Order: sequence, then C-alpha cells, then structure tokens
Amino acid sequence: MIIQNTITSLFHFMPEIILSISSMVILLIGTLEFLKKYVFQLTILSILLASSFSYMVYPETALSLFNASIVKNDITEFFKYICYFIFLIQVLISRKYLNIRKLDSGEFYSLLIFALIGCLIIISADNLIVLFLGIELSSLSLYSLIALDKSNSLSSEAAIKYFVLSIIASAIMLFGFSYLYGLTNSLSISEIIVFSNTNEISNLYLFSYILIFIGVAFKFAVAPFHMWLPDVYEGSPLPVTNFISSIPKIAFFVLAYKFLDGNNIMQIDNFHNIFLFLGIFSVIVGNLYALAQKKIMRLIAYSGVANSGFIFLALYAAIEYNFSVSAFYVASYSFATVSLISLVTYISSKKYNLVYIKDFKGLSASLGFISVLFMVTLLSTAGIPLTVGFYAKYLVIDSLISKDLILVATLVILMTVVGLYYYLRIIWFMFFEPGINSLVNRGDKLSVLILSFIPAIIIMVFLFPEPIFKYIFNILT
Amino acid sequence: MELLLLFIPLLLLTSSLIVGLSSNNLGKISAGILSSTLVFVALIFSSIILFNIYKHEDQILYENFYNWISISSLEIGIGYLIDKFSAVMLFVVLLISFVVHVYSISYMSEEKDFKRFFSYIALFTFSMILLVMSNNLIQLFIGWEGVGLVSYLLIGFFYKKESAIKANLKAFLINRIGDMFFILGIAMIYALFDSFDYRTIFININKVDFENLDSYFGLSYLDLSCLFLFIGAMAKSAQIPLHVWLPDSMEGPTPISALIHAATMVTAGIFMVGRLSPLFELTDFTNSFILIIGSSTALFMGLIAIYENDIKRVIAYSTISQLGYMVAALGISAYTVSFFHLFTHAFFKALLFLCAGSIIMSLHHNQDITKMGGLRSKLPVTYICFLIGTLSIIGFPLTSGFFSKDLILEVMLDNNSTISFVSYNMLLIGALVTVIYSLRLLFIVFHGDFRGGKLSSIKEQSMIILLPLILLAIFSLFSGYLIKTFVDMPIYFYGLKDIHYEGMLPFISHGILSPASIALITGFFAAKILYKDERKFKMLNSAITIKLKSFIQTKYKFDELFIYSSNKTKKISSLLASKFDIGLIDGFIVNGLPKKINKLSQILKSLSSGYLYHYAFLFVFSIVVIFGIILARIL
Amino acid sequence: MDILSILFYLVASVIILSSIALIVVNNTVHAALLLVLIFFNSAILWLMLQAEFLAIVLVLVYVGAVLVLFLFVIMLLDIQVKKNISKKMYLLFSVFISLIMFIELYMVIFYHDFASIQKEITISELGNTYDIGLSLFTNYIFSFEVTAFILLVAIIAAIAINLNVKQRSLKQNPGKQVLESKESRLKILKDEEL
Amino acid sequence: MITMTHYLVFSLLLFCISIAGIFINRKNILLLLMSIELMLLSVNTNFIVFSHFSNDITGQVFVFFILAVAAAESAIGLAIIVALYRVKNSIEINLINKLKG
Amino acid sequence: MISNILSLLIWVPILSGIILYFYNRNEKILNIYNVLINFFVLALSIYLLINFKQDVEAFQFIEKYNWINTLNIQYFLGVDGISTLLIILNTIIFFIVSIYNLNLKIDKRNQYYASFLIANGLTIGVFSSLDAILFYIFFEALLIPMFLIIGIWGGANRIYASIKFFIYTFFGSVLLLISFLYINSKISSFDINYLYDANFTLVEQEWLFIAMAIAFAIKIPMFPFHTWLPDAHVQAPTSGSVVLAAILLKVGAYGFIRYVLPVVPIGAMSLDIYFIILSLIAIAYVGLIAITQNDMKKLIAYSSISHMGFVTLGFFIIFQLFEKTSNVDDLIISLSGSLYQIISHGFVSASLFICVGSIYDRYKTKKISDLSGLLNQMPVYSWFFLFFALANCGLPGTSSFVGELLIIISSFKANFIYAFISSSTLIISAFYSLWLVKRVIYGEIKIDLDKNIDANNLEKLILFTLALIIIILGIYPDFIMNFMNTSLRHISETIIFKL
Repeated sequence: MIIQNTITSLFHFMPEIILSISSMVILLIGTLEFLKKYVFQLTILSILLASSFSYMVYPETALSLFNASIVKNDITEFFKYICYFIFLIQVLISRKYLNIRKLDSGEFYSLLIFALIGCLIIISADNLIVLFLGIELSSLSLYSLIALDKSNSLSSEAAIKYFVLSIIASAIMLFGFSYLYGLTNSLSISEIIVFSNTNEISNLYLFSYILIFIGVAFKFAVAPFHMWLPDVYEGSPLPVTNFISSIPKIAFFVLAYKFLDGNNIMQIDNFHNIFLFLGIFSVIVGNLYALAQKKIMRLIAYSGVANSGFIFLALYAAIEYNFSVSAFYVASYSFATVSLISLVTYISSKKYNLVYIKDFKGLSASLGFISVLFMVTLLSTAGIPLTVGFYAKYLVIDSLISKDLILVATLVILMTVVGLYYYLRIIWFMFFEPGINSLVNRGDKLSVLILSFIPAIIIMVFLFPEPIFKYIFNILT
Repeated sequence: MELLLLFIPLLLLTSSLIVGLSSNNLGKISAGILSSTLVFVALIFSSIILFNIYKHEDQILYENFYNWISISSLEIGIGYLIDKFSAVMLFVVLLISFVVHVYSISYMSEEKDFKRFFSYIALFTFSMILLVMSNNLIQLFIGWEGVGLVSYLLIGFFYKKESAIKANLKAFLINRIGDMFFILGIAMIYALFDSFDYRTIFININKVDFENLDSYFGLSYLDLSCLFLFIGAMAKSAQIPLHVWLPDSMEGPTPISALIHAATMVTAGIFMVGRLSPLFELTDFTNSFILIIGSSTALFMGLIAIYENDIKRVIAYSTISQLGYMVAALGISAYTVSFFHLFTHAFFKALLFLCAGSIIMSLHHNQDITKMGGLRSKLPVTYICFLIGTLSIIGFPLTSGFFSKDLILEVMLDNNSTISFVSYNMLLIGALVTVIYSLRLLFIVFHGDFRGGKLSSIKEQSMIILLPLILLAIFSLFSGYLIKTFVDMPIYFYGLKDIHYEGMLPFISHGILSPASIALITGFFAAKILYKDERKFKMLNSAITIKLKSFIQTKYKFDELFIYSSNKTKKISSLLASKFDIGLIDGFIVNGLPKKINKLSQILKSLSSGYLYHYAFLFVFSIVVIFGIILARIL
Repeated sequence: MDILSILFYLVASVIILSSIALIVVNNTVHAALLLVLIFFNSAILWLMLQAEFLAIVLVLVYVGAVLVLFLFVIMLLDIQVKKNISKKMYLLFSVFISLIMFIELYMVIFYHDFASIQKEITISELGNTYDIGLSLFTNYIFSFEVTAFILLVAIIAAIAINLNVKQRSLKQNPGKQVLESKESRLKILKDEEL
Repeated sequence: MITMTHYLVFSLLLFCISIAGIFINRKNILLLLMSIELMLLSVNTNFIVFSHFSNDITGQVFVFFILAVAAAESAIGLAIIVALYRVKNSIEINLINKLKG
Repeated sequence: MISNILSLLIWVPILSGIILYFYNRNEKILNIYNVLINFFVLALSIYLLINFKQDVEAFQFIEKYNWINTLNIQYFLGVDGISTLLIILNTIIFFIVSIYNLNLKIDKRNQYYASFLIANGLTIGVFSSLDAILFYIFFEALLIPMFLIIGIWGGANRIYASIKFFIYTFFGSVLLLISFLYINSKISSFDINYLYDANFTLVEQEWLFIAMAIAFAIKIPMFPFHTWLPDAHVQAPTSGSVVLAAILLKVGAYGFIRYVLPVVPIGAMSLDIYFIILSLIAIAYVGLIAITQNDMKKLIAYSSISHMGFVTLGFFIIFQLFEKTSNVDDLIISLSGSLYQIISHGFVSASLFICVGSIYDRYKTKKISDLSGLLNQMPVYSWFFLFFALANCGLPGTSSFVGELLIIISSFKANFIYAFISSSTLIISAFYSLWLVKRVIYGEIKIDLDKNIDANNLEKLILFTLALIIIILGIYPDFIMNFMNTSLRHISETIIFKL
C-alpha cells in the first residue's frame, strides 16, 4: 500500500521531480564544453515544463502525498504558480548579467533550481521533517549561490553572514520543533493544529511556537531579525538577490499560514501580539534605515524589511484566520520587488554596475521606458494608487482599523510617508537629474518585454482587482 | 424714462470700450469727439430726467433692471433710485464730465495715450453714474470702487514718472482703507436688515429695536456701522487723516484733477452720507464725529494751502478744505446744504483746475507758482475765469460760493450745541484762510512780474480750452441762485430738514452782514499786502510764526505717518516671511522634522557595524527581550 | 542516587564544561578536540536514552567525518592563533544575556508538567536501528530523498565554490589556435555599447 | 532518578552556551561553525529525549535527518570559509565588515 | 444623451495621455492632437453643463458599477452642481493651458502634454467620484503627474519643491485614507450617500474631522500647512503653476465641502473655531507676507493662500451662522461665497501665472527687483497683467469681488472680528497686487530687450479669453449661483439635519 501510495504520489509530485531531474541534467551539461551554452535554455524549458505539468496534475481536492509528508491544495498550487512565474522572469532577465560575470555555469542554474525546489517543498510540506529539509535545501543552495560569485569580494562575506545567522535561526526553529514534538508527540503539522485545538495551551507550547516564529521572522527579515538582509542583498549576485527577495518569502508565508490557520494559538494574546509589535517595529526600523542608504540594493533590502513588517501586521490581522490580506500583500510585494531587482539586473547587464542610488541619475534620458517601469514598480512598493501596492497597504491598514488599532494604523502609514521619500529619491534621480548614462544597452527588446510584464500586471490588477481578490479570499478563508 | 436711465451708463460704457479697445484706425481727434458726443447725449438724457423729476413733484424712480446675485434670500440688483438729490448729482457729474471731455481734446492732444485717457474718463463717468444712481449699497460700493480704480489709473497716467506711480498707489491704498470700513459698514447694515436695498432698509428702520443690539467698543450698533460707512467716505472725500492721497493725486493730468479730484469723485462720500441720511440721522455719536472731522479738515487743510507753491496742490488743498465744509454740514444733518455746497463747488473748483490747466499748458508744464506772475495781460480770458472761480471760492457776495458757504455757516450757527458752535468758529477762520490762500494764488500768478524767464512766448490757449472755462465760469457765477431748490430738496426717505431760510434777499443781506464778510475783507487785505504788494513784516519773521509756518509746511506729518506705516508693514512682512514662515514653519517644522528623521536614520545606520557577532548578539538579545516580556505577562 | 544518575551528571558536566571551554579557547585545534570529546560524551548520553543507532552515527559521522573535515581545513588554512579580543563589558553582557535566556527558558521548562506526555518505555524487540530504518524507508522515504538532494547540493557547492578555474599552465592548445578568427580576437565596439 | 526535565535543562544549557559562543567569539570563524554544531547537538538531544520518554521513534528519525543536514552544512560552511580565506587571506571575524550600514 | 459621459471625461484624456507618452515624432501632430483632445474634453464638459438639471437635488449622470465587491469599493460617478462647475473650470483651464503650451520651447514635449492630459482626467475623476476610495485614488494619483511636471520641467530648485509637494500632500492624504477606512469599518460603505447618512459620536467625529481636515487643509493649503505651495509654484513651469493654482488647490476645497462638512458636521462644529482662526491668519498674515516677496510667482502663491483663506473661512463660519440665525439661507450664502471664490480664484490665479510665465519667458527672470516698466516694451501684456492684478485684489466687476463680498457679509453675521480681519484683505491684497504692478509694470524700463516681444496673437487670445471670463463671472454671477444653489441647499440641509 505504501508503495502504491508512493507511486501515485510521485505522479502528483511530477513538477518538482521534473525540476530536480532537469537540475541534475543541467549540472551534467554544464560540465560539457559543447553543450554549456544550452544551460540557460534548458532551465527555461524545465520551468515551463514543470509549470505545465503542475497544471496537468492540478488537484481537484486537497491531496496528501508521501504518507502525509506533502499536501497539495489550491493554496499551495496558487503560490507555486507565483513562484514559477517569478522564477521564470528572474531567470530570463538575469542571463546577460550572469554571462558578463561568468556565472552562467551549469552549477549555478542547477543550484538555483534546487533552491526553488526547496521553496516548493516548504510550500507543500505537511511534516516538520519535510519542512526542515525544504528549508535547508533552499538555504544551502542559496549560501552556495552567493558564494559562487568569486569575482566579487563581498560575496563570500555575504555568504558567511547569511550562513551563520540563517543556521542560528534554523537551530532556534528546530529547538521549537523539538518542544513541539515533545508536547504533541507528532511531527505532522495538521496533527499539531488538532492538538492545540483540543488541549489547553501550556506555556512551553506557546514558547515553542514563539521559537518557530522567530525563525520565520528571521526568514522574512522582520526587524530586529533583519540584519542579514541588506548585507546579503548587497553582496550577492543580483539574480540570487532576486530569488532571496521573493520566493523564500512566499514559501515562509505559506509555512506561517499552515501553522496558524485554524490554530487556537492565534487567539493567545501573547502570541499574536508578537506579530503586531514586530510588525510595527519592522516598519519603523526598515523605513528609517532605508532613508540613510546610499546603495540601491541596501535600500531595496530595507524597504523589504519595512514591507515584511507589513506582512507581519497582516498576519496579526489574521486572528480570525483571514489570511487573504497577508497573502495578497506577500504576492504583491514579491511581484514588486522582483520587478525592481530585475530592472536593476537589466540595467546592470552591461559592464556598468548599478551600485549607488546616484547611479540612477539621468537614467530616463537613455532608458526612458525602463525608467517608467521602474517608477511604476517603486510606486507600487510605496503603496501609491494606480498600482497594486496600494491595495496591499490598504488591506493591511483596513484590517488594523477594523481591529480598532487606529493609532497603529496611523503610525504605520506615517512611516510609509517617510518611506516615500527614498522611493521618490530614485524617481527624481532618474527623471529630474541630468546625468551621463550611455553605458547601458538599448536594443534588448525581449528583456524589455519581459520586464514590462510585472508593471503591466501591477497596473492591470489595480484596475481590475476583483477576480484576484475573490480568488484569494476564496482559497484562504 | 427708464430707458433713458439705462442708456446713460450704457452710453458711457460704450464710449469707454470703443475708445479704449479700438485699433489705430480711430484717430485721436475723432475718438475725442466721439467720446464727447456720447457724454453729451448722456448729459441731455440726464437733463431730461432732471427736468422730468422737477416737473412731477415727489416722483421717485426706483427700479432694478438687473439681478446681479440672487441666492435664496439674498438679492442684489443693479438698479436706480432717482429722486431730486440724485438727479441733480447725475446732471452735475455729466456736465462736468462733458466739459472736461471737451477740454481734454485739446489739452491731451499731444499725448500718445490720448485714447486711453478718454477711455478712462468715460469709464470714470460710468462708475460715478452707477454710484449716483444706485438703489442699494452694493451697487454704491461697486461704483465707489470703480471710481477709485479709474482715479488710480489716471493718477498713474504718466506711468514713467516715479512720483505719479507712487501717488496712484498711495491713493488707491488709502481709499482701500476707507473701503475696508465701508464694506464692514455695509456688512453691518446687511446683518441688521438682511438686505442691501435702500428701500427695504429705510422702511425697516423703525422696526429695529436698536436698544437690544450688540454694541462694540462702547459704541452702539448703529453708531458703529455709520461710523464705518463714514470712514469710507473720509477716504474718498479726503478728510483728515485720510486726506493725504489727494494732494499727491495732482500727478495726474489736470483735467482729471478737475473732474475726479475736485468736482465729482471726492464728493462721492458726501453723496453717500446724504443718500444714507435716514441712517445717519439716528446716530449722535457719528454725527459729532463727522462734524469734528469736517471742521478740522476745513481749517487745517486750508492752512497748508497758504504755504504751498504748486498751483495744483494749492487748489487740491483748497478742495480738501471745501470738502471739510461739506462734511461739517453733514455732521449737523444739513444734508442738502452740504449738497448745495457740493453743487457750487463742483463748478468753481472745476473751473479753477481747468484754468490752472490752461496756465500750465501755456507755461509748458510749469506748475511752480514762484516761477509765474503777471500773467494777467497774456492770458486775459483765463484770468477772468480764474478770478471768477476765486471770488466764488472765497464767498464773494453774489457768487455761487457765497450762497453755499454762508448757508453752511448759518445752519451751523443755528444748530444749538457746543460742538457745532466750535465748528462754526473753525469754519469761520477757515473762511478767512480760504480767502488768503485763494487770493495769494491769484496775486502771485496773475499779478506782479513774471518770474519764469521770458514772458513773450506765452499765449492764450485755443477756444476748445477756453470755451469750457467760460461755461464753467457762468455756472460758478450763477449756480448759487438755485439755493431755494436745495433748501427745499427732499432726500429719499429722509424728507426735508427744517432750514432757516427766508428768501433770497434776506439771505443775501444777512450773509453780507455776517462775520463771514469780516473774514472776507480781512483776508483780502492780508493777502493783498502780503502777496500783491509783497510787504515784509517783522512779525512774520518772529520765532512763533516761523515755527507755526514750518509746522504747517510739514502738513502735520500725516504723509510721514502713512509712509512710516507702510514701511513698517513692509518690514513686518519681510520679517514674518523670513523668520516665521521660512524660519519657523518651513525651517523648523516642515523641513526640520524630515531633517531630524534623516539624522536619526543616519545615527541608526552608523550603529549597525556589520560585524557578525553584533548581528548574532542583537538576534539573541531580541529573543531574550521577547521572552522576557512574555514571561513577565504570563507570570 | 543510582548509577545512571551519577553517569548522567558526570557526562553532562563533562559536556557542559568542555563546551564552555570550547567557546573561550583560542586554539582551534584544541577546540576541535574538545568537540570530539563532547560528541563522545553525547553519544554516551544518547545511549542512555536508548538511541543506539544515532549514538553510533554521531560518533561515526561526526567524529569520523565532519571533525576530520574541520581539522583538514584548520591545517589547510594554517591559521595564526590570535587572542580573542572581546572587551570585558561586552563579554560580561554576552554572558549575562545568555544566562537570562537560559533562565527564561528554564522557567518555562521547569514549571511544565511533563507527566502527561511520558509514556511507559518499552524496548523494541527488533532494536532501535530496525525501527528507524523502517520508518525511514516507509513513512519518511520522501524526506530521505530530499536529504539526498541536500547532500548533492553540499557536494556541488563545496566543489563549485572552491573550484579554481584559473589556467595555471602555459601549454599551447594548437586546435584552439587554429580555430581563432579575426572576429573572435578583435571586437569593434560602437559608442552606444560602451 | 533522572527525569525528562533534567535532560531538557541540560540540553537547554548546552544550547545557550553554544549561542553565547557565537557572539562571544570575535576572532575565529571556525569556532562559529563548532558552536553551530553544538547547537544542533542540543537540538538533537532534545529530540532524543522526547523520543525516548514518549516512546516514539519519529523523534529519532528527525535526528537522523538533522545529522545529515548538519554534515552538509558544515561542508558548505567550510567551503565558504575557504573561499573567504582566499579573498581576505584571513578568517578573523572582526575583519569581515565590508558590508554594513 | 451620451451615457457614461463622466467616464468618457475621465478616461479619454487619461488614455490619450498614455498614448501620447509613447509618441514622440512630429511636433505638429503632437500639438494638434493635444489641443484637440483638450478641446474634446471641454466640449464634453459643456455638454454635461447643458444637460445638467439645475433643480434636481440628487446626483446626476450617475454611473455605478461594482468595482471591488470584497472591499465595498464601487466605481461610482456622478455630479451635482458644485462638481459640474469645478469640472468646467478644470476643462477650461486645461484647454487654455494646452493652447498656451503651443508656444513653449521644451524638450520631451510629448511627455509634457501627456502629464497634463492625465492630470486633466484625474482631476475630473476627483470631482466626479462619489465613492470615497475612488475619490481618494484619483486624489492621490493626481500627485504623480504634478510631481513629474514640477520635477522634470521645473526651475533650478525643482527637486526640493517637487518632493516637498509630493510628500507633504501624501502625508495629508494618508490621514484621509485612515479616516475613510474608519468610516468604512463603522458603516461598511464608501458610498457618499451612506456617508451622508452616517452618524458618529462626537469624539469620533472630532477625530475624523481633524484627520480629514488636515488632509484637505494641506491641499488647499491652509495656514500653517501652506509652505509647500510657494516653493512648488516658484519651481513649476508656467503651465504647471497654472494648473496647480487653478485646479489642484480646488481639490482640497472640494474635499471640504464634499467629504468633511456634510459627513462630520458635529466634529467640525466643535472644532470650527480653530479653523476659523487659521483661515483668518491665512487671510491677514499670509497676505502680509506676500507684500515683500521678491519673486513674482511666490507673491502670487502667497496671495493664493490668502484667497483660499476666504474659502475656508466661508466653510467654517457656517456653524456659527447656524447657531446665531438657524437659517439655512445664511449657510447657503456663505458656502456660495466660498465656492464662487474657488472658481474665481481659479481663473484669476491662472491668468496671473500665465502673465508671469510669459514675462519669464522673455526676460528670464521672475525677480521683481530685476524688472521695471514693462508697459513700455510689452503694453498688451502689461495691461492684462494690470487687469488681473486688480482682479486679484477683488475689484468689483471682476469675479473675485463676488466671493469676497459674500464671505465678508456672512462672516459679519457670525462674528464682528471675523469680518474685520477678513475685510482687511481689501487693503492687504491691494497692497501686494498693486505694489507689484507699480514695480513691474510702471516706471522706466530696466532691461531693454530691444525686440518686439509683446504678446503674439495666440497669447492675446488666451489673455483676452481669461479676462472675459473674469469679467463675465464678475457681472453675471447668478448663473453659477443658480447652478450651485440646489446642491448647496442639499448639503446645508444635510449638515443641519445632522446637527
């Protein structure tokens, strides 16, 4: 029976399997001189294949695979699609960048796909072991990806910082897992939730959750657990940063969702207030830090810290198990940040490196359309209307206000006003300042088309958000 | 009739627009003639109206012909209220305007902006008519501001002259001070009666319980509102202390001084008070105030004229002084008496100004009387006209000024109160002063020797200049005989004031035997000795007189007061702008706050060291804090 | 106090003491050897908890492989041993913070009643290794496969990161020389592309 | 009698010591890796304790995976350290602060 | 009758603006296209005006679609008398600006035009949206084109000004968002009609009032939130200044009358005294500041603030009027005064900025101390400038007089002091306007350009049109008064009903 179960499971798990096989194939091809140049194409092909398979094996009802190791349902599939899409764009846009830095080797793409697989496993894990392994698979791949860039002296520093801190976080999370296991005598997330709904919640149980969510907070880079993020953003190759900025966050959001949805622990004051206070703190710290930044990637990182704060606030607002707000926020933020970093990647795709914010000066003169895309994305990150980011912030503020946390809402939104300044600074550098900036390539029509995908989505969803809202509200409540 | 009334302002407006906006195709002379013709037509219309009003006794034309604003209960219209009072005023305005139009054709012929000038004076006449015809306070105010505007434009007609553009700004600003109070007064009246219409206001005047109204600054509601209205009039009619603009306004072309700054616009204040007499009648305080202001203006402004050397300024100060007489008469509720003086004054003062204009033209724009003298032989017609004007202003028996001024003095004396007695004496001295400065002017300009170089090149102006002078001279001589009309003139809703008047002959004889005659004779001799014979007296060089003289020559420092306050305003303004607005609000709060946030962020940035162990420490520290808080809450 | 208790305290105190020593010691080799000691003692502890298989794995994998790797690296890098330069205040504060963290969690654990989750301990007939193997290859087969990937990633990473692609020898490659063309050696850049 | 609490407190102590090791150490990066190993060891001990006292084998299975992952981690960690050493010619932690702010 | 006329009005300019953004070839086509679109919008708005039924109390031309059901947000458009007038003001000004822009010599012309077109559509959106969030979206989106206009085509210090403008107004609008969300959390709707029916406690109303009032006070701007405006004006290009002064400030005023007064009247009533004081300060103090400004645009900017003080005064005295007289008519008169002032100021300030802009184009300076005697060299401009300056100081016969008159007489009914301070504008505005004229227009010429630099026919047409509008509004205000009357009565009754 187990074997049969495993075989059906394998069928339903086809997309990930395709990815892992292709990852290994890519690794092999990368070593062969004459096939090396097809690595990129193969990566794209594998993602397309995986996502189309994912569509083919779309579960009609929720599925539990591999002896309750893995679940597949609407939510996991939804976020997986987002991951595939984002990953596709990231890979498409980073080819030239990698090429110049001689990073476009088989192992790079292979590790990237492994990182993706890790995240996909986190998304669909229903077992603490699988969860842990997924986390580690993606983290280990990411450490190595950061360290792979030998041309950049900062990359190994970023890698070691990420490595050490991330493992501390994992260890703390594991510590939480261990208590959780001890108390519930089970490693299955769904059983744990059943446990917390049937038993009285003891202090140790609460603390084990806190330990776990400190780990989650670390992965989201919520202040004060955010220190690694700017350094990693700055030190890693842009495609890796791009990955770190979005896909793990989606994965960890799903993790949080799985832990908290229908879990009585959410009703404990001491527990859900953590989200509130970390969220507020993160919004403040992120925005304040971002204000003083001179480097573009650090700025995006700190803005990410602020946005993670919003995600936590949204999670706080999910006391009534309404995770749609946070889900929408995560999705919208991931899209925006991917678009931002992809644009930076594209602009850096010549030997011209976009490091400082002042490097943006006069960009609109040479890359008019790209600047507009950049502006749209920035405005979305800032939460200005006409972009989907507005709804994201709107929903969070709305849910805070409906919980009568008006002061918090005001404080948080005033911090976004502070934050607006640094977004505007980039815009003004691009549009208002003169500058010599002919160091970028113009002709790459395909990349521009790809880059305009997300801004187009950002605006389209702003105009017609109802289907998305309906879908997300539907699957998450 | 209504049609005629509608046509009068329209004609003038058309004239103004046509002349003002026409292209170069319309020549100067033809523009002048066109404009004059239109005014003339309007004049004819107005005389028809005047005639009709007098034919049908007690007929009052009151109608709205245009609804300007109507919001719910608020209705403001443009209309007319023609009784004898306004009909006469209408006629005077149009007459003087016509005369000045004709005069200007020649006077301004050299100017580049000839047509602009004509456009302005037509616009002025239009506004003035709007004011005179008004049947509500707002229309009055519109006309009021309109004439102020044109006055502003005309004083600054020579826009390259620094003094001219200073003067016009000053004139407008001081008028605006009055307007501010005027509109406040209007607002107060409106708040009381919920209407701007004279009729509604006057009808309801008896229904208002004045006792129970709010009082401000110890003044009753009505006192204050009338006071505010009168302050408006003070500015327009150049009463102390808001008179300072009028002497400066002489920077404008001379015909303008005649039309606006002597005959018509400056009397708008008098007209307004007369028009609102039912209201003013009820306020004792304001009446006393008016009386004091009027009589002091009459006396003290006359004094200044004695030492003034600019021919136009002398006449300007004389105008202020004469306006003082009119205002004083208003103060004792003798509205028609005041109006009578307005009527006669309009002619002789216009005459004087136009004569002055003629002289100035002849002397190639020299206005300094110390450079004149002995012009009698060269400018005979002007001399005669000027003489008539002077006689009229000094109240020489049987000239128009005699009647009107004596009537004021009589009425003043008849009014049994201390203030009016004091005022009477002031006005009497004022009469003496009037005689002195008027004759001084006459003597210095026309008698003696010419002091400005060669006399031979000077010659009399053309008939277009002279004819208006003659016309006005005739009016100046004979308009006084209409005294009965004014004594019997009813004012809308106010009716007649009981004035002691027993007929022409007794009035003349009484007038000749009055103290005013003594003033006249004393003044004549004083002026003759001092300015015609130019005798020197030791007494005049004594310390006191010199001090007095220099005090008067400072013009009582009113100019300085206004310059000081305007400079102070500018200083305060720049101080506020730099210290408060840019310094405090903008610098400290609007830019200061972001700067502080930025500083905070810089500090935070410098705090993060980049060391791995610090990161780890912060990590654990945060965990400890979180645990601590939660434990503290649990235990 | 029974023998097991004595053993526990003995082993535990050795582990604690050597771990304290580990974090303050300057010499890396000493540290590595202390780690070996800790692992051995932990294995004893695990044996006391009837986890024989894991105890063996710990010794074999950790002491046998991982720590040897450590020592290799230590030798390879030939690190100069320098004194720890922690400032006194910082050191004190760090210890204090860790202590507080310990106290906090200690309070939570100490006041928790574990009686409810303790079950009667039975010893598996087929042995610990069998039990682990059974669940590993049935219930946790998926995890097992994922672990394989993780190890693969570790291998790839370890090699790729330190793979030095620099060409060390100056040996000519005639084939390559022949294939070179003008275009491949000389590229004319337009202004725009700069 | 040694109870579950004893074991748990022991492993907690171990955990705290190893965490202190990470930020007390300012020089040698290898010691960081060793501290991490200690941390994972304490986690493992925890799992085994729970597994033992609740008589459930899955805790030990988890430990098995943690051990495997920890091995992989140290491999990658050491690789990164070597790479770092190549760039900086040193592995002192107090020299790694190019990325900051 | 065209259905969806409001949507057309909003989206035609926005979409054509977006198209224009990507077209940058033939300048002539650009010009024609831009003017045509603006004209089309103007024509549409006039069509709206003609078909508007004045005596209907409810909103007209309603378009109501469920936009975001899940969040209660609707695509709900509709106009009443007030918004129709403001839309007309908007379209006229944008049309005039589009014609004025023909003369400009700028780079990125297509983007310039596009920004204006988009701003045009968004402003119409602000004026016609009846859903609070829709309003907020337009309100905030409007910042973006203005930000770009100031930032890209502005003067030397444009970045500071544009950032200040953007962040300051954004700061205000987030407070607005919070208020709307709070209201939604209580009544579960953003629909304006529900907002008007909603009842809140006094404390709620006070806080809501403060938040919303600050948002709109920044936009109007009221003292002490005004400091962004002079900077923005000075740095903005001429057309930008025109739009800023004529349209953007009105958005704030519109917000007050649409979303503050009728929604939280009790809160407004309990705090009205502070806002009255601020308005009075704006009138007197800001007017005083205007006097010594050396930059013409700054001067006009400060005068704008001072004039907008009248608007807010007219808004906030209504409560005291109600207490004193309990007569709806008094409220309507006061509000009419304010709205008239809004419309009039739209045209007057636009004209002044066009004049100053043209002077700047020729002399390359806006400093008053650098200029003198322009009448000698560019008489047509100077006469128009003089006229507009006179209109600015509220001369009867021009449109500004009407509003000021109504507000002064209403404020007297409320309190003597209010009237006293507000009427001081007669002096102050004359001081700054005419002193400006004296220094710039009159006198001897200082910079002799020795060229024929007077207005060309196009500029003459623009100036003449504006002057004509100002005069017509001055002598025939009844048209607008009647137009607004029903709507104002409706709003006043809503306010009174809630009190």
